Amino acid sequence: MAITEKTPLELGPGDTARYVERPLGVFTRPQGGRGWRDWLSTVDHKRIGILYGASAMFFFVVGGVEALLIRLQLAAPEGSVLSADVYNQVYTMHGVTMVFLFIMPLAAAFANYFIPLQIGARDVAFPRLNALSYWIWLSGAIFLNTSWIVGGGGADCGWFCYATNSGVAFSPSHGVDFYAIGLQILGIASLVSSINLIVTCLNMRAPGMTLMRMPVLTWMLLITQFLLLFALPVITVALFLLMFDRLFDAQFFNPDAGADPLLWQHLFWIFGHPEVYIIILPAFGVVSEIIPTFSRKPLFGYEFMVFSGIAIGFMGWGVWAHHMFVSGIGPISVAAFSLSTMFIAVPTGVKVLNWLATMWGGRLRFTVAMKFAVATVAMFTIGGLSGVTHSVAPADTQQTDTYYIVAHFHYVIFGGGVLGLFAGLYFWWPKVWGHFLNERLGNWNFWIMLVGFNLTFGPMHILGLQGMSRRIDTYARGYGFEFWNMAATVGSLLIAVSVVVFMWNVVKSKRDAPHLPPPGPDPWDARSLEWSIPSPVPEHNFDTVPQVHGRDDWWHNKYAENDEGTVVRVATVEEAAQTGEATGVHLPSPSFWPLAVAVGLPLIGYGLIFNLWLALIGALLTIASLYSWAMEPVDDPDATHDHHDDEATEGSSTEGDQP
Amino acid sequence: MRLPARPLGRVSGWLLSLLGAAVATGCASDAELDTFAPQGPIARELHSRGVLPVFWIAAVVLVGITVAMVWLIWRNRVKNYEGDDEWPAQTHGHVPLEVGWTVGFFVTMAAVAGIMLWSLPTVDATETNLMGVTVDDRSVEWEPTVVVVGNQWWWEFRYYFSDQVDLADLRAHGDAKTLPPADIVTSGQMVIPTGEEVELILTSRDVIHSFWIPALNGKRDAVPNRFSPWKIEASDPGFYFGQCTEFCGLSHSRMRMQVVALTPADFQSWVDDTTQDAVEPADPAALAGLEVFSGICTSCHVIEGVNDDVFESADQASGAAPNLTHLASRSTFAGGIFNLYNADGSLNRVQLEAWLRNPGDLKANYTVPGKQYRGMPDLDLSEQQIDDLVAYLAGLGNRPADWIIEATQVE
Amino acid sequence: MSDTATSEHPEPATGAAGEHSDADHDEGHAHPSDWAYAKIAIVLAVITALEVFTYFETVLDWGVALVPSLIFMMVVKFYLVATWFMHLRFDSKLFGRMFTAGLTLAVGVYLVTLTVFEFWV
Amino acid sequence: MSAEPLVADHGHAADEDGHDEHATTTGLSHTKLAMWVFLGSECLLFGGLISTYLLYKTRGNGRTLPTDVFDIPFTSVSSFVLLMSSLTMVLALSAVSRGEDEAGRTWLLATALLGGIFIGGQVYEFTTFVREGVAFTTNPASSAFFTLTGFHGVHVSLGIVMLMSLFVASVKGKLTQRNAETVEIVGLYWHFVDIVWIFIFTVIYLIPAD
Ligand code: HEA
Ligand code: HEA
Ligand code: HEC
Ligand code: CUA
Ligand SMILES: [Cu+2]
Repeated sequence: MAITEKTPLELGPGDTARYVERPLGVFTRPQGGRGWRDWLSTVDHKRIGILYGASAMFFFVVGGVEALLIRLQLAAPEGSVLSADVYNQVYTMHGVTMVFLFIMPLAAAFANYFIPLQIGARDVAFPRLNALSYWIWLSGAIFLNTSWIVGGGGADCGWFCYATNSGVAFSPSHGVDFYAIGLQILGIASLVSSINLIVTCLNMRAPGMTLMRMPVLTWMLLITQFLLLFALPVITVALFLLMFDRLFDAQFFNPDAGADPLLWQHLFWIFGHPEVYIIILPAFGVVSEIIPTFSRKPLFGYEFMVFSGIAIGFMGWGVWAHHMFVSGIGPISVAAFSLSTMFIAVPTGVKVLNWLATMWGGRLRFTVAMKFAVATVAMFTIGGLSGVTHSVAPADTQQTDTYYIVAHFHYVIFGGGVLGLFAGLYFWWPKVWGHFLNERLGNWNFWIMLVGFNLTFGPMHILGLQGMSRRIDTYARGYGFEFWNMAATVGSLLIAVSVVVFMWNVVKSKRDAPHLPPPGPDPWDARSLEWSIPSPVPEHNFDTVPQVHGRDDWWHNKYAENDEGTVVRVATVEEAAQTGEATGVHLPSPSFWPLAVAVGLPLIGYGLIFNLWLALIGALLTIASLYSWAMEPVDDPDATHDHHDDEATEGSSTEGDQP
Repeated sequence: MRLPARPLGRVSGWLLSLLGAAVATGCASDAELDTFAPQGPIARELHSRGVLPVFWIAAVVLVGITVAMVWLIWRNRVKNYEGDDEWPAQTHGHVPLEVGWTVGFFVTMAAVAGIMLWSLPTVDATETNLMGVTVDDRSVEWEPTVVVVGNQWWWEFRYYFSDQVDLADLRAHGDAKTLPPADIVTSGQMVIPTGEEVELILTSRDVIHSFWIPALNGKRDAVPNRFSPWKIEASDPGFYFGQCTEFCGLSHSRMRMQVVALTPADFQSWVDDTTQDAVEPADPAALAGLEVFSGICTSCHVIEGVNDDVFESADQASGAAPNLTHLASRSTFAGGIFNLYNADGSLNRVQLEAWLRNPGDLKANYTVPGKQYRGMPDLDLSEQQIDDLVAYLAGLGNRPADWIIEATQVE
Repeated sequence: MSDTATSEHPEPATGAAGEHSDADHDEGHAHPSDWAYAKIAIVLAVITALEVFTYFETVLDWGVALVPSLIFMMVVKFYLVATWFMHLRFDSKLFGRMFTAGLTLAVGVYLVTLTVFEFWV
Repeated sequence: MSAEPLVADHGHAADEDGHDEHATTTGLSHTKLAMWVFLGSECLLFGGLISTYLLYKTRGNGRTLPTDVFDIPFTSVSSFVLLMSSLTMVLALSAVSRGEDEAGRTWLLATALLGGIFIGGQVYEFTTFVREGVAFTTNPASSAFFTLTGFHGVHVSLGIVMLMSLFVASVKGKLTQRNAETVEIVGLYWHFVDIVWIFIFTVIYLIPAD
């Protein structure tokens, strides 16, 4: 327990000698190195970001294959690719996988990697907790997917898993147990990381980096963390109630005992609506970095961008029952939630117009990243506007639970979230890996994805308005659904092709990299601090912690405006950028304990489902690891390699705040 | 008489072009669930007041944004930016502009809000429209009301003429599993009089379902332990398709229902027929069928006149199975997914027999012995028993009118 | 919120002690004496006694005032513990903001939920 | 679960500007800020549980309700005990930060003890309830009641574990004036759990069921 840990409070120069005790347990303390083991014990926010990103892309393929199965089943009427039972599992796991195992961790990858860089910090506030978040997330993700093998099938209740269908009587396989416990584990991971990143943003900004100078990506990610912070406990409650009902015969959702199934819906959507903004705000942030860079103009209306982000985050708390317009909550509630929902279009519209205004009068360079970013704005607008048509509650009674809704949310999630994050991948790839993604393949990737996406989800508007319900494993001939379903299936295959092109691009651009000129610190002539340091980013991020003088500080290190308002270069990138050659920078030491703690949690999960003894073992493992963690000094006294302690005290004296 | 469903109208047209999809050639002619083809006053008002105006606003905004964007791209694009080192004027923002568009959006959304408030009563407000109905030679003033009960995976419709119920009664009563006895209990197909607003009271006996007849109104969930109001109205006699739209487990996709709207006179004769008990069959096969029914099927199904006074409860999670008293007077069975009659008007023996042979083959269900069933189990009937049962079931009630049978044939 | 990162603590991490001399952030005014804490505790005890007192209706019939006065007493207790024992009075406003953000959100969201369930009628 | 940031990890990486380990942007400690942020989040957790109970408190399914078996005098005593543990907690902090280790230990122990009495009372309450026919699975009201108070009980128990760890650390001489902040952070958690109970005591126990 950390409370016995005095290191953070006492460790100062020369103090290390007092820490002679070794950590408990069988491990010797990892020392940091180059091998794969180093990835297991890393506490470096950049590596953790990469881990998040790679795992997220893996689950994108998993969720994508599930999506393809859905589309194959629905390509023609009376499809027989999947049985009804398997279909229900597949679409549920598709939703859960895409939301919790793909897009959230991909956003977390950006948050981990770039928040510290954009605010000029060496790492996050709690590096080991950061590792813990990742490992817990991964253990939850694996746990959730093992239900296919050991649970008698995936959850089959839909991603919002309404009571009473989620009860044991109606969902007898263990799928829903895995859902309840798996999401709980994922929730712990996100909660811990949200606290960590909030403290990082508030407390670790470089000198001069006031809140209103933070890049908009960091801002949007910060808002996202607040949404997570407050939304996760709500679904935690809901999941506990569900778990207690299923495993311990509690009566929370048993209508025969007088319970009200709508309780689940409220708790789920109180979480669920902020969740959709958790999905979109990081992409908004990404777009807000890319459009100015490639328009060669500062972001138009920075303050309005920030405040509309805050407004969206805030208003997102008052609209949840728009998912329950037809559930029978009464006309007054319906009207109130309908009204509150509509007005979210105002701050969102402000964002859209500010992006357009940024492009206005700019010199637009349509790199692949820019193409993705602009497409994000366009596609999101379509999805947002269909959202507005749902927000008119009476109209929604015709739309809800049809493919029109499926169209809406894929336009905002895929057209907004996924395209946006792909833009980010192309934009920051050189920063992370030290080489570009191939632009030519990138163009193929972009256009196939854009066409495929519209071909997949565009027809769903029509299908929905023609009356096709969602979550149906087949449809009969003769309702007029055939043509557009086939179109959607073809489209989804195109998306798959585009994803394969992306993967090929990853491989190929890495292979080609040695023969191409390196990107250098700032290949796009960009604006924020991460571009002032070498690519790939050195382990210690910044040689000297930058002193920030204004918004887009890095850009202003390169350029100035003369009296006529013309931009003149004042320094080349090479002159202005840091070299990354500092040595002896003090960095947090790696640790295995976060991983060990994370391993215990799924054991508790399996134990709750199958055998309580196993849960006990898991709990003991977790507790023992937590204690070992607490006993382990933050900084390893035995570490000898560079970048650590003793040298740090020397090295650091050469630093200081150089303005 | 199959009402010609209108193909999706103008709106899907613009959606299409905007989404860059091909011309709307694939649009169906048989769109029975089309939400853009309202067939009753409620749905029509909902459509014209609630749906279309907001679609138009959204369309205008979308066109505006898209045009602006395309123009910006076209105007400001730098085709060959290798080596280009020019910087445009560095504008940081413009407060009046920001305020301007914020207000603009606000005003637009206020208009949308107006649309919502204007159309909300079209789906929510109810009127009192008493209608004379004769039941057992007694005439009653009936406020057209149907109690709609969702079950996995079929709908039950209950009509109360003698002891009429309203929402408040049922809410006070509280339990969907022991509803007060009704004059008519039917399933799969709801029969309503034309020109009357019919109030629905929705509930469920197991999980949440959602009742939706797109041509007559939007949808409303049937939630266990809750009673929710809804209403529908059909202008013309006709056959209106619906689909359960809240995911309700394994056979959610196979949980459908239809509304049969009859003129008040036809409705009255339907009431006359349907309030009768089942008649004792004369034909020997049917009599043998009754025998089998009384031995096996009565543990779940009720046929009034056969086992309505001894029936206790079905082996079902919902505690109920469809009431079969007038099975033959419906044109579909098993959650509205199979035709009970072929296009030529003959009984659809093939599927009915297959149903009795093993329902799970036709419609996925969950009937593990020893657990509570969801759906009808395989009862291991012999072919002889099946033949007898079909003979018996076919005589339960009058065959529906030809136009109904015709309209039922979706494929 | 101060944005300078250069405050010089002679002795780091003296979170609770009264030795903060720098004035550029509002953490670390001298904390109250033990006696002050004890006084707060006495007030809390008295309020609790009053609260429990309401339970014995035979002594005094509170009528419609019962629920509001119970809520009021609860809020006072809540406030006293948060501001004194948890030092919100003395500490940086940022802490209080983080907490009240969660608190207000929780109260708001759940009150609305209960209202939708027609809890009050 | 173990979502509490039990681990006072510290961002050394950022503090590395050579002369001042604790130079954070706001001048506030990471750990303390993290604890407050976490407590903000906990409000929504307990809010959800409390609302669930309020919604269900009269739903007895024909069986005994928790409100039928409440023993207000008994609960008042244990609530009072918990309330007073906040006093001992703050006194412990005050002693540790003055460097009075001995007194600090006493107050820490007293706090843990009072917490223990509260938990003991809760265990007793639960067993009598079960005997009187209100068990976890009896009805929605009882499920909600046990879940809410059980969650609170688990929080108190975790707090006791932390207090005892502090106590042990202090005995070993590892808890000194310099890391009084650790005591303060545990204290914040402890007081929070106490104010949750202030809320529960009024809203669940004292306000009559209808
Ligand atoms: C990234 C995720 C995301 C985002 C950002 C949104 C954004 C919005 N959503 Fe969506 N939504 C989902 C994800 C998302 N949604 C999901 C996943 C579901 C289904 C869940 C399920 O059932 O499984 C859903 C379902 C859903 C419903 C319930 C439908 C139903 O089931 O019946 C509703 C109803 O109101 C709704 C509305 C909105 C609105 C009004 C917005 C607004 O925020 C949109 C605002 C944006 C714009 C309006 C466009 C840009 C603005 C302008 C160009 C300005 C000018 C515009 C005007 C003046 C009109 N959404
Ligand atoms: C982030 C969120 C997200 C994303 C990205 C997607 C992406 C996709 N979604 Fe999904 N979807 C949801 C979130 C998401 N979805 C949610 C929340 C639901 C609701 C679930 C519910 O109702 O409970 C849903 C439901 C849903 C349905 C409705 C199911 C139903 O109601 O019955 C459909 C139907 O077509 C669908 C399709 C697709 C398709 C075709 C994609 C495609 O874009 C997928 C593209 C990805 C790929 C195609 C992967 C390709 C990669 C490969 C194949 C590589 C091959 C491998 C190697 C070379 C190694 N989704
Ligand atoms: C254990 C319960 C059970 C038994 C026994 C049972 N059924 Fe069923 N039956 C059901 C259920 C449940 C349904 C509705 C299934 C559905 O639509 O998914 C049903 C549906 C039907 C239907 C279609 C009814 C309609 O209105 O659409 C017919 C016909 C039918 N059963 C006939 C029989 C006959 C004949 C027997 C006896 C040989 C029998 N059932 C025995 C439970 C049962
Ligand atoms: Cu019933 Cu879906
Ligand atoms: Cu929403």
